[in-house]
Amino acid sequence: MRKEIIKLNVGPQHPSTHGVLRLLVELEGEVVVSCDPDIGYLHRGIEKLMENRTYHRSIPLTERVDYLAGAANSLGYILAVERLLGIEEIPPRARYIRVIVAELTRIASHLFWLATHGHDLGAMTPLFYALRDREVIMDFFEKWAGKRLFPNMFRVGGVAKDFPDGMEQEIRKFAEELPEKMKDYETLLTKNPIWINRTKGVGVLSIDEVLDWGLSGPMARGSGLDFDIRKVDPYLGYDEFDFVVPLGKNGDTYDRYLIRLEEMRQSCRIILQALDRMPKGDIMIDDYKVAFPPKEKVVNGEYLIPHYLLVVKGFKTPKGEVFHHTEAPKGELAFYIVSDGSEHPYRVKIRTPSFVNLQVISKLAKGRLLSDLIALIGTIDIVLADVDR
Amino acid sequence: MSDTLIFVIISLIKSVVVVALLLLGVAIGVYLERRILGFIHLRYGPNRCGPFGILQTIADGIKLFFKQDITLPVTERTLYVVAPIIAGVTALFPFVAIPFADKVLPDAINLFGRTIDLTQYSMNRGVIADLPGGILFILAVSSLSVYGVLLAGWTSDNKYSFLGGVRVTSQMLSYELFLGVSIMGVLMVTGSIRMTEIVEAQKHMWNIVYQPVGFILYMIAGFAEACRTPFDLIECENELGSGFNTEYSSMKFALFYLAEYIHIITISAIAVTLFLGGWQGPWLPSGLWFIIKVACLFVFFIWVRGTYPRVRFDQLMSLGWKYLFPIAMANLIVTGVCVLIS
Amino acid sequence: MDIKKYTEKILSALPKEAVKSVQEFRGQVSLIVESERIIDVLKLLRDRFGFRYLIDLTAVDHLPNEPRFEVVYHLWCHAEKRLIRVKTFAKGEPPTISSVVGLWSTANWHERECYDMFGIIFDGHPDLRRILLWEGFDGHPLRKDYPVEGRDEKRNN
Amino acid sequence: MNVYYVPVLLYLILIVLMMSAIVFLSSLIGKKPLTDIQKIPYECGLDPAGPKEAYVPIKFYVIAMLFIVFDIEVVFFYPWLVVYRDLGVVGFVEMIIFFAILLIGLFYVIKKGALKWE
Amino acid sequence: MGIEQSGGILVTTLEKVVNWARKYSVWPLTFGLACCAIEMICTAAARFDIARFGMEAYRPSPRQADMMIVAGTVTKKMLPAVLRLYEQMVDPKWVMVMGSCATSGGVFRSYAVVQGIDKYLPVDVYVPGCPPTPDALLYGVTKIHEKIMQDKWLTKKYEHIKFPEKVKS
Repeated sequence: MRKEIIKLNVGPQHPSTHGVLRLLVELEGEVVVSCDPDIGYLHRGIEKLMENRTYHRSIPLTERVDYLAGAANSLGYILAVERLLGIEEIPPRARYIRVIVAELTRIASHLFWLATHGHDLGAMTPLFYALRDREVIMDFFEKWAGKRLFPNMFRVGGVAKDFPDGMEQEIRKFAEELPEKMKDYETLLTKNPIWINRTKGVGVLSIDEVLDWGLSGPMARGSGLDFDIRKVDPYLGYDEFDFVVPLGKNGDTYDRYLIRLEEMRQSCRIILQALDRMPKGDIMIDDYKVAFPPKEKVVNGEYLIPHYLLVVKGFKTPKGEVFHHTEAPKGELAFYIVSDGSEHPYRVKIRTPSFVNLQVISKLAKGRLLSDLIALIGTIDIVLADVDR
Repeated sequence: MSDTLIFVIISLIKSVVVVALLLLGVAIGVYLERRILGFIHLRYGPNRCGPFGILQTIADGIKLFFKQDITLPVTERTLYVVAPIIAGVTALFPFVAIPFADKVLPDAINLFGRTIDLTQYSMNRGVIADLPGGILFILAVSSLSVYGVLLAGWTSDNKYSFLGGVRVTSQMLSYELFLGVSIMGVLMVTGSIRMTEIVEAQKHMWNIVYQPVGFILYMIAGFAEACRTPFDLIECENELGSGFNTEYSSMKFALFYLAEYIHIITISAIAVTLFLGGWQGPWLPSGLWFIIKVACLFVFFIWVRGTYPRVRFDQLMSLGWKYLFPIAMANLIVTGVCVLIS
Repeated sequence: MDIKKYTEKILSALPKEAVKSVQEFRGQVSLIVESERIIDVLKLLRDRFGFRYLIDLTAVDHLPNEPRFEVVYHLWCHAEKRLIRVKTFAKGEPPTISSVVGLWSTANWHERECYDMFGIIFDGHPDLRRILLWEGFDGHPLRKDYPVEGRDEKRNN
Repeated sequence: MNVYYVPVLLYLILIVLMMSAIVFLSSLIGKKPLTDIQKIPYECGLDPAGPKEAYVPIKFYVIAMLFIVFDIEVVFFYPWLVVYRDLGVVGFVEMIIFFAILLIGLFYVIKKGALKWE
Repeated sequence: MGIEQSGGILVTTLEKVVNWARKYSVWPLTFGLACCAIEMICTAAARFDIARFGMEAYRPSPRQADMMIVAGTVTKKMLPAVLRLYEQMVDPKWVMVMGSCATSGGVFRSYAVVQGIDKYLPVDVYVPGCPPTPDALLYGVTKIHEKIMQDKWLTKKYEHIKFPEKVKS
């Protein structure tokens, strides 16, 4: 018997594969019989490049891993390097700046996810509303670091630059207003019957499946697995903040949608708390073997020479290996650094959330319609650079 | 003999005017859509091309006209080339029977010393052909629009187009049924299937007052027929790339584009005629009223596009068969009872 | 329970000859396991100690040393909120180790990536082919003897 | 011959000529030889996967048949509608019976799962 | 020059009118590769609003697109697809390279990344930056406009790019 199967490439150039993902889909009519993701169209060899660079010079590379949440990635890397060096404590102001920026990145990433996910399902307007709010965050980064997507401001032992004057108030205003603005999205999507029909019951995952497939982030929390690294393995002093980890019940696309919205609100809360507690003071540790001296002091020899050495040669790390995971917007982002005691990492493995989360799509898509496949790509929230590195 | 000649000439003039107005309407409509969507999205929309960007559609048209035209070596080459023409023609065709104004000519004219009665065959009215079975004709012809899309999808030798073609068929199967039933209430109230008579019957009260459910059902079906959000399944970018018109470039693609917008205008026009009193209205000339009403519905189409996500294609099907068709039937029965009582 | 005690508890449950040594660095414990027993150890960790979440599976190339390829597993226990690292060496030419796809479905792509990047064969993997690079790519780029800028491979298909 | 349809014919000829002229002129102006790659169907920038032929599952035919059946039944309403006021109660009751049969058929179809997709 | 002289004012006017139309109706191909694609989307969004230039009609099909914005890193795996998409676009077509990765490989000098797409495609405008800001992209768009306005398409014939033998797809 001849089966009525259509083989179809979805991607690498396709409006809703969020980049250059290629899905080799077999369709029976509109029903997906099998779905085989083909990744690597954005494999840039970042891990290999990092092996040949000093620790500091790898920071820009890590920011480009998940380009929707650049700062969150370099944060994970910096924390791993600090752990490797044994730096336990950094100045509190630097710590709070890191928290604020990380949470801002989370909001930016989720807003972009909302924009594209909504657009994939045909809702145009959320795209523009979400990106409008995201622009504010981009403005903060531009003001602070001079760059919109990748601030590239985290350094081993602190941050490179303090917030400019008045930015704290602006961030506070933004964090206070965002939950209000998010009501627009709720009106457009949350109670929209078409949206509910398109997302409820699509891509259902149980907790066992989540564990089996190693999912993390909102993909895991959507099924009710209480796993947020900010809570279970706190870094940057996240345990002192008062925030809630939203959990889903049904583990479907709609739950994950609600969770990401709620996470944005919780991030706003964290930002406000961090702004309240942020003291004045240093933003860099004063161990000039690993940390850059303040820029304005780099005129006399005492600071100039360590600065020069840091830039040109980098710093040496103890021999050993560390694994550090952080809660990136898309899930668990982990850096596994093996050091042989030289200025370069011997091996860096970036465990990216999208790479792991994406592979479940072949399971979820089976037996669903082609339109659901698009919804699934959106709900997994992949970034192809994050998948391919 | 000369009567027939004048009949032909008048019909031709009316046809040319209608087609010209429709094309102009599409040009304005596309511009309006982009501006209104911009307004909804808190941005400007096209505003560089001419004052306020009103020449935007013209620029698009000229560009598409002078773009390279590809004719792929597909298996069914003739159908592949003819498909856009079919799409354009079938989109324009229903307008032949839609009355767009009351009286555009006097009852009789004096030509070469002879008085010619223009009331015969409704020559003086604002309709190209005042068909006795007008609404049936329109329904029949507008269903044909599927063929353009279907053939385009089928003959392109492209799997995305093919899926678009399959989808358009199944979409048609879902809405056509309750589309037919939804307007029956109007016909029952009016007691006629001639378009001009339907309009005239609404002299005192628009049909939407008697048939609110019918109007809503008709609009839902209209969205599906025009393939607009939330039922723009056949060419939804996010799933099928460009859908059925993937393999068309230049003017062939433009014809599909044109057909889509003419469709919206046609559906708005039918809705106006059946439910919103057609060209009837105080003070202003009848043709203007018609255009205003159609424009309002057109804007409504755009508004919905800016608001709703897209349904899944099996959801449209179950919506049509399981919910809207029985509702339309019930509406018809209720109307029947009401008409009996009155 | 502090990390030492917990490690001892785990070690006492694991078969003696399987674990070659234990390392600790910056509060993280690595178990170095005989490559033949890796499945047993991981299965035990998963079922007995609740390390149900395979965070990561990767490899490290210690070029001059022999055996050359170290395969590293990172496991997480949700109940105890603990991390453990299990390391083993892939021996032979080409380096081979048994696959853990049977234990965790998530290992599928991790192992494919290791195969792609290091050329380690995972025995029992259902679908071992290149994942990031294209079929026909010559070499395994994360090996230490592979140049960063590549050997000027071009994709022919 | 029904004179009412003369304008329809004229209109049809007009629009067919116009559309054909547009396509013809544009293809005349924009005529360029296609490259080999341009001749390949577009599929997201890659070679089309699998065989060229695509099949429609039998499911679609079932729905199409149902559609034809119901659509034809529905067409019977039109003459009834036009003369509805003259028929009075008798016409109404008769049509209700017809309705009932049609709806029973529809519910049977839904019950049988002919409209289910997954 | 011959046609220009003999056709005189008619030909030049036609050329100008069509160039004007092309300038205001550059439809980009929906085509994002990496980080730069995000900024490209931002350019299309409310703040910068590429729609002002009539460019919001992103076409997913290369048959209907006029401009390819190579937004992001082109890897060796992706290169054949990029080339094919370019080749499948119909004339007239323009290529805008966005970001340093596509221009020169940028920070990724590795085994997997193409060191500059201009080895393979005829590039019209380069927009530098990593990633370029939306303002920069808009500046690039105005440069494309200038280029279109100077395009003597009636007197010149387009030549198809030659594929290097090895990467021919």
